[in-house]
Order: sequence, then C-alpha cells, then structure tokens
Amino acid sequence: MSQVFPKSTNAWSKASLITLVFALLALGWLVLTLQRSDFVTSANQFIEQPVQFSHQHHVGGVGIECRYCHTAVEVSPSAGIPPTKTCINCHSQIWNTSPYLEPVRASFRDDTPLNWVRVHDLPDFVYFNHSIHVRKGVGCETCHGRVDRMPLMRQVQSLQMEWCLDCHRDPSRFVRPRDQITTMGYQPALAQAELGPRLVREYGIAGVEELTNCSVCHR
Amino acid sequence: MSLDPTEPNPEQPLDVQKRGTLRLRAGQAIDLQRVREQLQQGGPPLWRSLEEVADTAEFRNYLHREFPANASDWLDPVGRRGFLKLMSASMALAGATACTVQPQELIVPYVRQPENEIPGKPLFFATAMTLGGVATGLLVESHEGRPTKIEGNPDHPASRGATDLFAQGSVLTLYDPDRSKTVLHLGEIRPWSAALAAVRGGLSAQAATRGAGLRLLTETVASPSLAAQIQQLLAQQPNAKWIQWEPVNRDNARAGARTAFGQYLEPHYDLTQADVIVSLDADFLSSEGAHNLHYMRQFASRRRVEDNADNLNRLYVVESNHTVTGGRADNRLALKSSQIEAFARAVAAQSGVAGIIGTAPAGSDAFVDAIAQDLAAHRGRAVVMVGDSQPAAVHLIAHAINAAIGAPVTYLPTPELVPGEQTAALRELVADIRAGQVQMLVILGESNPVFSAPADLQFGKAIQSVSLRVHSGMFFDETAQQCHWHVPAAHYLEAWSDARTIDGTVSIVQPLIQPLYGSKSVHEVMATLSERPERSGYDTVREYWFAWAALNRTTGSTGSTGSTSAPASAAAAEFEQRWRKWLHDGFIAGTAAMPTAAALAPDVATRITAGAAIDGLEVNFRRDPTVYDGRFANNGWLQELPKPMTKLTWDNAALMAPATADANGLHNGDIIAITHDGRTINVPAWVVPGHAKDAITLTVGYGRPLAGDLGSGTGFNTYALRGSSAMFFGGATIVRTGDAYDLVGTQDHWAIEDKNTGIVRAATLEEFKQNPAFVKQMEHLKLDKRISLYADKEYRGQQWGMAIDLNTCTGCTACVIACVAENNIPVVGKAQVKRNREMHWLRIDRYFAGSPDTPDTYVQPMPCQQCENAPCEVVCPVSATVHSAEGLNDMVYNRCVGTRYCSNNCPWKVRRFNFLLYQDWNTPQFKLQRNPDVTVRSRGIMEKCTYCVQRINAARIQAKREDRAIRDGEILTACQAVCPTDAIVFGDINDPNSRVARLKGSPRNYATLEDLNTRPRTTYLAAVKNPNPALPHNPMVGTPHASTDHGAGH
Amino acid sequence: MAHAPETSSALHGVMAEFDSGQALVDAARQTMAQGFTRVEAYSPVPIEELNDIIHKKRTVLPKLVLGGGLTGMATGFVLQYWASVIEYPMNVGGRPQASWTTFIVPSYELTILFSALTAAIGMALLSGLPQPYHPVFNVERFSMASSDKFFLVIESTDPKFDQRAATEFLKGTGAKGVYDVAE
Amino acid sequence: MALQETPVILPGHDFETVTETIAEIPLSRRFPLGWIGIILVALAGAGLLQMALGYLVLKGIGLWGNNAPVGWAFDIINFVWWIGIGHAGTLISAILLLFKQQWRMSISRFAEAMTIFAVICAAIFPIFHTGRPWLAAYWLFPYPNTMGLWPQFKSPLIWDVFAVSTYATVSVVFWYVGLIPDFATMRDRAVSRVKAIVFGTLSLGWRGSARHWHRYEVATLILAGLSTPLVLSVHTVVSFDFAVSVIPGWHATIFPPYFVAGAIYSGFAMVLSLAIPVRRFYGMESLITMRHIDNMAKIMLATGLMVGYGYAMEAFFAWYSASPHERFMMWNRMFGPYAWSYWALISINVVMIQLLWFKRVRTNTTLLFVMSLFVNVGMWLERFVIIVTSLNRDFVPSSWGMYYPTRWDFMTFFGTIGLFLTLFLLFLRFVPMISIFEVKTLLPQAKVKAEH
Repeated sequence: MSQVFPKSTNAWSKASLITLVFALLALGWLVLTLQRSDFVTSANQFIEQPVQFSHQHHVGGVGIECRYCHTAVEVSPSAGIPPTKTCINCHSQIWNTSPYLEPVRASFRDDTPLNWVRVHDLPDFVYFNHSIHVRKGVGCETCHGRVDRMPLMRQVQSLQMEWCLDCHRDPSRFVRPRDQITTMGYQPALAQAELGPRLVREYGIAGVEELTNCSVCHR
Repeated sequence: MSLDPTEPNPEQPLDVQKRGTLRLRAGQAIDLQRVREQLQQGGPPLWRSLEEVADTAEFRNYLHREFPANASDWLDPVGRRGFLKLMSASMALAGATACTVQPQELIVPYVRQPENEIPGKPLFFATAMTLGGVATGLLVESHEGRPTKIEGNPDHPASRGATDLFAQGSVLTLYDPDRSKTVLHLGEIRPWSAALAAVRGGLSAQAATRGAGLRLLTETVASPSLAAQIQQLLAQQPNAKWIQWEPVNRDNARAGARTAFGQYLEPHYDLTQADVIVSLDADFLSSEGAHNLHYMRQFASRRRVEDNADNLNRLYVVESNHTVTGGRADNRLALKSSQIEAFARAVAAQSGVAGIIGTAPAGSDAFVDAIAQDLAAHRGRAVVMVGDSQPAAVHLIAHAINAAIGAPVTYLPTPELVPGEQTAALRELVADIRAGQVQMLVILGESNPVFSAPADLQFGKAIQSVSLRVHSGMFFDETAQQCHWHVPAAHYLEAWSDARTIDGTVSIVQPLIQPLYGSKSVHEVMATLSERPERSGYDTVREYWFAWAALNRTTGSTGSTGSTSAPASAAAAEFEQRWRKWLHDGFIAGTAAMPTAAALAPDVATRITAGAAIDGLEVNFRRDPTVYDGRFANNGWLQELPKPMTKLTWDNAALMAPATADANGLHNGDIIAITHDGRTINVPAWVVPGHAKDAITLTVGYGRPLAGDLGSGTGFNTYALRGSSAMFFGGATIVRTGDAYDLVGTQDHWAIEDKNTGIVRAATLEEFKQNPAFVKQMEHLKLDKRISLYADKEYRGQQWGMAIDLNTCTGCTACVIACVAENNIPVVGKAQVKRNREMHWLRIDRYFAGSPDTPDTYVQPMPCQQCENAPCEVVCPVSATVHSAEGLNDMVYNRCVGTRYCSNNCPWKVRRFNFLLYQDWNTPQFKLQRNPDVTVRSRGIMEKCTYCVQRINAARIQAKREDRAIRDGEILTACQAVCPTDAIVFGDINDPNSRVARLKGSPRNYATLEDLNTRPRTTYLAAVKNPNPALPHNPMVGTPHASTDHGAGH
Repeated sequence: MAHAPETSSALHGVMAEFDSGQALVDAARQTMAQGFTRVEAYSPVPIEELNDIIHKKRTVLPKLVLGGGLTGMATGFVLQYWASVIEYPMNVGGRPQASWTTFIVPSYELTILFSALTAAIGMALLSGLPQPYHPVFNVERFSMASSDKFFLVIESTDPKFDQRAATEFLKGTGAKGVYDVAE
Repeated sequence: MALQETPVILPGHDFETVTETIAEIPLSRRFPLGWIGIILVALAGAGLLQMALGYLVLKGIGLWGNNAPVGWAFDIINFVWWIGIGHAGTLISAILLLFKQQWRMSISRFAEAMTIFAVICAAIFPIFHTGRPWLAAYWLFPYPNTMGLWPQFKSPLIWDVFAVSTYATVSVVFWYVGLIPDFATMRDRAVSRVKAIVFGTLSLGWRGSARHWHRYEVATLILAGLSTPLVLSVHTVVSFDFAVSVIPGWHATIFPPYFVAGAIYSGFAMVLSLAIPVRRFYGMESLITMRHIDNMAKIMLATGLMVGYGYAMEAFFAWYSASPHERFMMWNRMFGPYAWSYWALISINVVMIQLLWFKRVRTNTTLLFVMSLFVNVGMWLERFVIIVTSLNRDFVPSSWGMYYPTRWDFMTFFGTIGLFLTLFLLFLRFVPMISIFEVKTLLPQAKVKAEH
C-alpha cells in the first residue's frame, strides 16, 4: 500500500514539532531559572543549629551590636564566630539555667567547641575579606540582610559570582557611611545616587578595572 | 608503526621505576673525543648534557626507541574497583555539576579564644631550627595554630632573614604522616610510664658503678640547656660517657683548629672584606646550613657592580665534585680531593708560609701561581676557605696561609657546646660495647647511627649486646628498630628548646603547636635520666635561662656568681619581661661569642700529617644537597627538589667526570660496583661536567630501608661503603655491572641541540667596564622600537615586576622549595618527574658552557615572566588567565578547564599542569600544612607562578585599611624572602624609587626572548664574571663574540 | 482497484502515469495549455522545467536564507562585542577589547549556521513538510513515483475540473494509466 | 585517453535497476557475514574507546603521554586528522556540485556520511583532552550563566568550538536534506510496515512534486554554496590553533591553505580507502566506476602536491626568517629526535604520491587502496610533526622534553577508528549508500528536451 500514514498524522507531526520547539525553549528557561534558584544557592533555607540562636532576639530585641560577637570583622578576612566564652559572659548571669542553653554551658564546662553549621558558605577558591568590605563602607545588612528580623540565621543573597560582580562593578549603589555599617534597616540620608559616588571617592574605593580583576577574589 | 617496543611488562610494575630513562643502552659510552671536537668546531655555546654535544647516533636512536609507559595504571586496584562506580558518577557529574549544592560545612569556634589570635589572620612566631649543631633563626607563619611556612628571621644577627632549604622543608616533616606516634617496646605500643620505668630501672642499675655502663649518644648539641642537662647527668654518673655523632660531621675542621690553635675554634671569614676568595673544596654558597647563609649574603654583597664595578670579588674554587660554589667560581680547578692538600701546600709555599713546602699536582701549576700572586696582591683582603671534607692537614695549611696573608678572619668558639671529634668518639663507643662495658645505651635525635655510622664499625650489630637500648627520634628508623625502647621525639616546632647559631647567639626555640602525637622533646627524655624525671621541656629551658639571667643581669657575661640581692618576685617579673623579649625577637641579644685571640702555633708546619696519595680512582662521600644525611629522606618536597647541579630528583648517584665515564665505558644510569676498603656497593653512574677526573662523588643518606612511605627504597645506601678511616674520601675501584637504573632529572631529560638566543647573558669584568650596556648588543633581533599592531596599553598605578640578579644568584634552589611551601605545590613522584610533569612553579635553569672538563656554569631562576602581552592569555578559551590592572598575569584555577593551550603557547614553559590528582586530598596531616590563602589545585588544572598574589592581596588590603599606599619592600614573594643572596627583588616598577625599578634601570637589565614582544615583567641582570686574566677561561655566554649566528647552522 | 471510479464527494483529483520525464513534461505543457491551474506533477528526479511550466513562480527561499545569514552574523558579532567590551571587559594579553578581527570567525560561522538552518527548515516548511499523509499516496501506482514512473495530477479544486473530462483529457496526453485520487 | 571516456555510470542501468541496486541493501533482511564480522571488530574498537575515555575521565589526562612542553599530542593530532578527513565529504557534495561535476553523484552520499562520522570522532578529542571535560562541555559555549562570565572570544579554541559545531550541524543537515527523496523511495519500496513507517517518518512525506523539487534544488544549491566556504573555513580555523600561537613551527602564515589542502588530500585518501572495498563488496562497480577512482586519485595527487609545496615553504620560511628559533625548529624536525616522523611523512606525502602521475597506478585499485592507507598514515604523521616536534623543543632549552605516547593514547586513537567503522557499517546497512535520485538524473530517462 502506498499510503502509509492515516490522515491525522499530518496534524500530529506538525503539532509535535511545535511542541518540541516549545519544550526546548521551556527547558532552557528552566535551567537558567534553576541555576539561580534558592535550591541551588541554598538561600533562604532552614539550617538546623546546635543551639537555635536568634539574631532577632539578640540584635533586634536586646540590641547587641554586631561587633560584640563578630570581633574580627574589622581586622580579619573572617568576621569571626564568637567563642563560647562570649555567650557565657551574659548567660552566666541570665538564663543560666535554661535547658535551651545547655549545649552552650556544656561546651564551656567541658571545653568542647560548639559545632555551628556554616550559613554563608563561599566556595574554597573564593577569598572574601570582611575587613576591607567593612572599611570601604559595605554594611552588614547589604550581604546578610535584616539579621535583626531573623529568628534563625539564613542566607538571603545568592552569593553567586554575578551577585558579587553586581557591587564590584558599581559599588556606589551599595556603600554607606562607615558609622552606619552595622545599622539594620539603614536609610541613606541623601539619595544613594548622590551619596554613593561621594563615599566611593571619599573611601578611595578602587575603580571597576581593579575591582573586577580575577585575583581580587581568586588566588 | 611500532612506537613502543620496550614497553614494560605490566606484570612487573616495580620495574617501571627502575628502567633506564636517561641512559643510552648500557655499554655505549659517550664519545668524549667527539664531544670535544664538536665543541672545538664551535658546537653549541650552551649545552646541558654531554649526549647533546656528542649528538651520537646511539643517543638519537635511543630517543626514538625508548617509549616509557605508565604501566601502573593498569594495576591500580582502586582504579579497577572504583571504575564502574566512578564512571557512572562522572557521567552524572557531567550533567549535574552546575546544579550541585555544596556540602554542609561546620564552623568550630574556640571555647575560649586565645589572646592575640584573630581567626583568619596568620601570626608569626620567632623560633630556631638546629641542624648539624648549628641553629638558624626563623619566623614561622601560623594559621589558627598550624605552622604552615618557615621564613627567616630578618632581625636575627646571623642569618638576616635568609633560610636554607632544609629549614623550608622542615615544616613538611612536622606533618609527615609516617612520623612515629607512640612509645614502642620491641615494636609493641607501650605507655610513656612504662618507658619511664624502664629508663629509671636501667639508671638505678647503673647507680652502683656510677654510670660505668651508661652511654648517651646524641646529635651534635647546640642547645645550652640540653648540654646542661647532660652535664648534670655526667656529674651524677661520672663514669658514664656522652658521645655526639653526626654522619656529616666537622671533625676535620675541628681537628685542624685544635692542632693549629690548641683549641676548638670556628673561623669566621669576613667575605665583605675579601677581594679574593680561595675555596679549597669549601661549598659555602650552597643553601645548606646556617653558616652558608651568612657567607652567601656577604659574598653577594661583593658581586653587585652597579655602583662600583671594582666591588666585584674574585672566587677561585678548587674542588673534586662540581658544587654550587664551583658553579659560581670565576676560576675553577677540578682536582681530586686527595690532591688538594698538595695544592694547598704549593699555594702556602708560594705565599710565604714558613716551613711548608710542596709541589702542585700535575697541571695545576698555573692555577697555584695565579692564586698565590692574587693572594700576595691582596694581602689583608683575601681569604682561603677549606671545606669540612678536607683533612685536618688542609685546614692547618689554610690557617697558616690566612695568618700569613693577614686574611680578614676571626676565630670564635664553636656553636656546639662541647666540640670534639665525633668519629673517634663513636669508634671508642663501639670498642666499649664490644668490650662488654656498656649495659645501657640511650640514643637521642635524628643522626640514626645504625644507618649512618661508618660501615666498618658495624654499629647495628655491635649494640645488640647492650642490654638496654633506648631510642628517641621523630621516626621509627633503622636505629629505633635496633633498640628496645623507642620514644617518639617532638619536632622542633612542637617543643621548647634553645640553640646557638653560628656566632654563638642563642635563640629560644618555642613551639608553635602542641605535639601532634605523644611525642617527647629531647629535654623531656633527658629529664628521665635526672632526679626530676617528669620535668617538662618548658621548665627545663626556662629554668636554665632563669638561672642564666640571674647571673647576667648586670654583668652581661658569664663568670661571676653575682649576688642577687633583689627580691625573688621582682627577679621573676624582670625575667618574665626579658623572656618575652627573647621569644619575640627570636634570639637573646648579646649572646654572640667574642672573637678569641687565636694564636697560631709557631710550629704549625711540623704538625701537619701529610695525607696518603691516592693513585687511581678516589671515592668521595658528601652530604646530600636535598636529603642531608638521610634524615629528610621521607620529605617529599626535598626529594623532588632537583639537586642544584645534577638536577636529579629522588635518587643519589655516583657522580663522575666525563673523562672517567669515558675511560670506564659508562653512561648515565649504568650501575657500577664501587669497591672501597674491602666493601662494595652498586650505584648508578651520573656524569657531571667539570667533576674532577679519577674521582667519584657519592652523596649519603639515600637507600634507607625504613625512611617511610616516600623515602624507603629511594636511591642507594652509600654509608655501606663509608668507613671510619676515610670518612670523606679514599681509594676505590669500579666495575661496570652491566645493569642500568632509571635516574630522573628535571632538565637533562633529553638534549641534543642547543641554540644561543641570549637567554643567559654574561660578560667578564673587563668587557663590562668597556661596554656596560653589553646586554643590549646581545639581542639577536635588534629592534630599536618594538613594533606592535596595537596601541600600547598603559599601565598606571602600582605595577608589579621582578628583577633577578644572575650575578648574585648561586642556584642554590632554596627559592624553589620556598615556593613549594608557600603555594601548596604538590609532590608528583619520580615516575611523573620522568614524564616532565614536575609541578615546580619556579625552576632553576642550569646551563654549562665551554668544554665538558672545564665548563662554566650558569644558573637562572625561571618563574612566570608575567608578560604584559601574554601569549598564554590570548589563547585561553574561558578567560582563566587574564591580566590584572596591576600587571599580573592572573591564573584563575576554578575557571580553568585544562586545555593546556596556554602552556603550549608559553615560550618559557613555566606553566605546570595537574595531569593527575597530584595533590594529596586525604592525608589529614598534609591538610594542616597547607597555606589557607592559596587555592589547593585539583587535577586537570593549569597553575603557575602568581608573584605570590596572596601576599600582594594581603598587603593591599592592609594598606587600604590604613588608607595608605603599599610600601616598597612590604611585599616579599616567597622566593625573594628566602633568597640568601637577595638576588630576587620584587616591587612596583612604576615607583622610580623602588628597589626593583632601580635594578631594572641597571645597564645589565635584560628581558629574555625580548624579540617576541611579550614584554616580560620578570627581567634579569646579566652576570659579570671576574676571571683571572692570567688563567684560561671560557668565553662568556651571550657576549657578542659568542652570539654569532648559531643554532640553525648545524 | 484504484482506477475504479468511486465517485464519492472526496476526490482529490485525477492522476496520470507516464514512463519518462519527457512524456510528463509534454503532458504538463498540454494540460497547462488547456487552461488547468490546479495541477501538480510528480517525478523521481528533479525536472526543473516542470516548475516553470506549472507554477511559473520562483521560490522565496534565497531571500529567507539571506535574512537568516545576516541575523547569524549580527548575533555573532553583537554577542562577542557585548560580552568582551560591555559585560566583562578584561585585559587579555594586552590586546584591545573590541578586537573586531578576532570576532570575525565566530560571526562568520554563525552566519553560515543560521543560513544553512534557514535553507533546510525553510525548504521543508515552504513545501508543507512534514506531511506524511497525502491523497496522492492513495493511488497504489504512485509508489512508483519515487522509482521510475512520472505522474501528473489535475486537482479537484481546479475551477475547470470535471472528473470525466479530466480523465479523458489525460488519457489523451499519452498517459500509461489514469487514476482517480481519493481525498 | 580511454579512461576519460569511461562513463560515470556503466551502460545497462535504467531508473529501475538503479533503485533496485541501491535500495535493496537497506531493505533486505539479510546481514552479510562479512558485514557482521567487520562490525564486531569495529564494535570492539568502539568499546575500547569507551573504556579509554571512561578511565580518562576517572583518572585524568595524565594517562596519556602529554607533558609540560608537549601539552598537546595524540589528542590534537587525532582531532586535526579526523577533521581533515571529514573535509573530502563536504568537498565532494558541495564544491563539486557547484562545479557541476556529475561524477560526484555516486560517491557524495557516503563521502558525506564519512564526514559526519569523522567529525564525531574528531569532536571527542577537544572535549576529552581538557583536564576537566565536565566543565569544558558547557563553559566553552556562550550562555547566560551565574558567573557573569563569557567565553574568551579571542581564543582560537573558541573559534574551533564555533567552527566545528557549525560544521557538524551543517553537514548533518546537508546530508539529511540529500536523503529525503531517497527515504521516500525506501518508504515506497518497503515491504514491512515498520520500515515503511520509519522511512516514511524520515522522508517527511516527500512526494517529489514539481514544487518540492524546485525548492529542494534551490535549497541544495544554497547549502552547497554555504558548505563550500564553511569547509574551507573549518580547517583554516583549526590551523589558527597553531598559526595564532607564538611557537616556532606553529606560528606560520602558510597554515590555512596548507591545512585545507592537507585536509582534502587526506579526505580523498579516506574516501578511496572506503570506496574501493565497498564497491567490490556490494557489487557497485557499475555505479562507482573507474572514472571515479581515477578522478579521486588525481585530486589526491593535486592536493598532495600542494601539501608538498607547503613543506617546502615551511623549510624556506625557516631559513629566510633569519630567526634562530625558526631555523632551529626546522633543524629539529629534520635531524632532531623525531626526525623519523618527518622523513616518513616526506616519503609518503611527497615521494610516494608521485606514483599517481601514472595511469597504471591510478587504475590499479589494490595498489591505490594501499596507497590511500599510507596517505592517511602520512597525514597523521604530518600532524605529529607539527604538534610534537614543535613543542618538544621551543625557545628555552632548559624546558625541553620528550613526548612518549602511552597505551591509553593508542587505545583512544584506535578506539575512534573503531567508532568510525561502526558508524560507517551501520550507515552502509541501513541507509542508501548512494544517492538514488541523483544517480538517476544521469540517465537518459531523466533528460528533458527544452521546448524552445
């Protein structure tokens, strides 16, 4: 028989080709979306910690300044996670019998460190330095978000390279005065478009050519 | 097309390592005649190996025939087992890497944060490392309590910031996973208390005889507090004996001084004052040992010709082996070690030393005359130096010459506390043991006498009769195996101690880390022999110095038991202050020894015992340039470090002159049987141009059966040949066995033809004076203006560059190992080095010029040239290597996909590729060592010198935080920091006042391969040599007369 | 059986079979001369004259391909310029960022890629392919159209179409056989 | 000249016999024993390739002999070799079409198939020779990624990516377009319903209408017109990998034409290596006649002479440049440790090829077959010489080093030959190996007299 296919095949074949084209486009879109999703970046994910430490309470409620605990932030690449001693400074006086804080007391008693789970985890080939960012007017909030509203610490930014470049290509959009570094919910006194470039000049922030050099972050 | 007929049988994986790589077929000697002819006819002006010059058909055939293969890959059990699993995993990876979520990581903060410790910031602690009875002052970089990198202590009066390659390598030994970890009794794990009890038991058994059966065997002791402990023991056990033993000891120098001056003294030459230096087998320019660091710096200060060309000194070297120092000589004479005495006598006779007569060895008259005249012409500004391997007689003669010519030399007490002649002491110990007088033997330290003692003493066998043998060392080595008890010893970075450096200055050795295992410091082991057996090392050291401080509070020198009237608490507080200062500074100021008024015995000439002449072949024993006496045999960095002159890695060999090899029909890798004093060993031959004829040099320390995973079985045990009567040289005969061995070097892999392209440039002092800009005339494409298709890119602001002075560089290779340590460079192993896959970012290129018998040697450190118009960058498809605004040729490991195109397109071939997973990702100890500021590279990634970009970044961040510019000299690259001669200078080339900019302004400054217009940021300062015009010398390399159109002319 | 005139409403047309290309061309000329407009010829090998005789129109494909090629070239150049000059300018070996000479090759390759894809896909789409079902296949003899027989179809949509007259006319053109083509 | 008169198709063929001869092979249910035997060997080779590549991904590029001076070796040699081989197919189907060479018609189909399979084999190497192929596979393509980074478009390797992927795509498209009418023939002749559906789907419903043919002919002509500059550009771009570098022996302006000529040369050798056994085995002597063989041998001679000219020019430039690096490079090629490879390639590509001046040689299929194999070896050696002997000794003598291949190098290389043969044998069995409709146009039946 010469006629191999039923008449409906014509419609089917054309429909399937159109579907294929759209499916490929959708797949491409999916991949591009997925690679920036929280699933991949680990942003906004609940992370179980040995002690459910609430930044909301300590920062927002009690009003402890960031640098009380993260002491190295102005001098070291690492902001520093406080030693148990820092917790005990207060918690030997208040809530000193709370079962909630037993791991902290146990740590201090037994001289065994607490094992916190890293929330902001950059790849090992990225060399981020807190001290220089803080010195040049990048606020804590810019990268870490409204910590004072986080009952549990979470990552709010993607921490992907394009996100880093966003600021390194034009820091004037993000910098703030040095005395506002630890402010949560900072509002610029002037329009950022005016203040930003001024701070960039004042703080001697390097130009885009330097800031986007590979070896600035990768060594 | 059968490319690989000699491919090894996969059934025999071990053979792969041992097959001949660098040899011709056994039995095909080099045609030396042909070599000479080639050279006379204007053969290659620069050459790297003899085969290259000879250009023999056999050599070429061999090159075609030999196709080594990687047979072990067939047999790797992990590979086979994991094959399917990883296959599927890798396929999954291929699709899924983009979406991989990083594994969860823990943060473990301190419970109580130590003072001064800022997480993420390295700290530097001053300490010192002792080797061979001399300490070097160090600064050790520590990251969160992990020592990671050794630097020299710039404030230390003796070394001024330089370190040698053993100090650089020592940090790896700390983390060596093969270190001994527990107390062992006959191989079984025991608690420390059991060892303590055994020692106490042994000691109390000696009480009756007041220690008559007790012997203590240590390394050369440079620690005052340890010496005090030992003296205390000897006071309590007056019949006990203490023996110090180092296989590469300084007996000859000590004996020479004792005979000449009546006391053990250490001569200190002031090379800054010396216009003429005569080295009689003294290898004082190699980066081995604290003393050399001092001399190298002084020597280099007289090789800089920018301000005053007449500053240039002249170095004569007379030696048997071709050493680093020989390579730097302005005039060099290769002479058998046994003839150097005669040579010295002849010089002495001509220099007016009364009572010494002698005729120069055949053929060296002119050299003797030239030296004698030069010495006479530079009275008061010339020195004669003698190597430790020369017998006491030569030292005596040199003392006499130096006295006669008024050499700038002072005599100081020795750095070791109790100098002596060690071989004799060891011989006496063995005699005592044989006589049954010894019941208890305590062996401390790394000198490993069972392995390293002279073979004729049969030390290992002899001590079997001692009923209690206790050993403490960092490794369960050959000696530990022959002892009842073994106590793991602490590394110097783990324990408190103290030590004297070459001029007597004391450093407190402070630990940077708690002992990784249950190790005990030597002080703690010694304490077990005292009435306070559990005294900590810290207490021992501190108490000793407390007592010393009490004596020296006001007087400043030892002697009076001055009355200490001050209350105890005030004294303690004051001491605490001083102690802190000592620890901070890294040394105790004012402890340097005062020169002794050494009077040369008037009858010195009669005290010289003439050495016996050696007819025929002579065998020399020398310490190894990289594994020292064998104690670093398990140190991968040092094993893989190419030996400065031979460029061999992972092995030692019988070094010999081309003429000797020729006469015996030998070629590189041919195994010869060397017989000396009735003992025979088999060693592969390696031909060294410029080696003395009829002499063979063996380095010791290889062939250890119990060195550890890396070191065991590498090389050949030459201690087995060495006897106590001829510790450094003696007569020998050799026989070719017909077997061959695979010796692997990093440079002479294969070479036939060379070409002169002005990579190395040199001139004599005369030529330099006539034409200071001689380097410019050596460019073979003389373009006045570099033409380019593109507009020149302007580099503004801070621009990094480097200048390397070929006149001060000695080729000691300390920079290579410093680079390895700083930049987490992996060790690849012999099989991979054989495939040209060593990972060193910085290599020291070594070229010979002239005839194979009397070659000139040129060395050239070759890091990344950091070209402005970098050929590597343009060809990278993924921007993994691009230029930074500061002119760095950035290498981004995480972006690299590994096409290797950049390496192909690099004219200097300074890029290194991780062909396999070279980095050890599993051993936890090695993880501790790594520099956290440098990415650890995985396989499939290109890497290269970054000018230590991590240091640049650290300095830049520091400077920006302080709102200032980076100061000149604030950034030292790792190679620059370690360099004993300050030959490497790094800095901002746009700052006209920076050191590097001033050097780049020197007329000697040139860029290699300038005609490619890549504009390297690394440039070189051409060498200026100062040969005696009265002696024949090879034409300088790269000079106009040598740069005739060569290369393609063949 | 196909030539049994099933005079149902669903008739695609009438088909004539010829032995040679020459015969088909001759028949086509006659048919067109007769004033038929909805005609199609089928042959196992390309016969360029048939298109000129029957359809008289050249295809627009070349113009489409030109458009595709220019799009490819622009895509290539703009992508490279944007990526290396605007998005992330880097100093690569001291070369200028907008180094147009080096952009030639990818632009050139994309020109060809886009053109070729336009040509192939355009050809198929203009011809209404894929179209696995077609009434002409209902004629058993038509399976020879891809082997060694030549066919001419006068379609029923032709204003002048009359099944009987068309059949008769085709028989008169020297056809080896004339068949009804069911829809 | 009698040969000149040898027709492109031997007498005795008409439309039916042509269809029959060619279409019978894919439609038959029979698997010839010889075919089974060869494909088993070929499959073993392909399996070897899979194993070699799998282990390579697992362990790293260090399995191969590549090292620090010689960063590229078998990997890129094989890549260039295979890409070069591919060129003959496109040349036959595109350039000869533009030149209206009728003899191309019976060999174009399988020459094109050869092109595609050769490009597949070639494409394996650039991906797998990278240290991290799992990244190279997509970092080399421009796509909007989260790193804000794009490929570095100044690198010839990126040009390669564009050139090779375009070449692969266009070749497949061109080949498929050429197959559409033949798939229709297969559909119409298929006995089993399954085959009818498969070929029917592949033919897209091709009916051979005048309108179809018109657009088809236009499209084919355009594709040929596009493929011609494409094929010339591909090997030009491949040659840029070398010519754009600074390495003596690579950095040469003569490379693009020299590489293209070499590619066509080796491609025709491969077509001959395949055509000679295939026509005998499948009894296609009447369709692939001595005229084809003779013409191909002549092209081989012509391109071989061009390649020889290239060698001469390389040597001349080295001397004339007055650059010591260039001169040394040439000296090293001729007398260095790999001199054997240089002289082997000269004796094949310059000396042996002169035999093709003789008609007796060109008509001796056995001899020609053997020679074509030698030419393939010779062209492989040419790439060996260019890549390995240029890299092993370049500027700074201290960094010189020798290269020795390992068994993994050989396994990968022979593995790709196995893969190639597997694909080619599958093609022979399941796809009409000669263009049915094109061959028919050569027959008198297809001739139409113009009216005017």
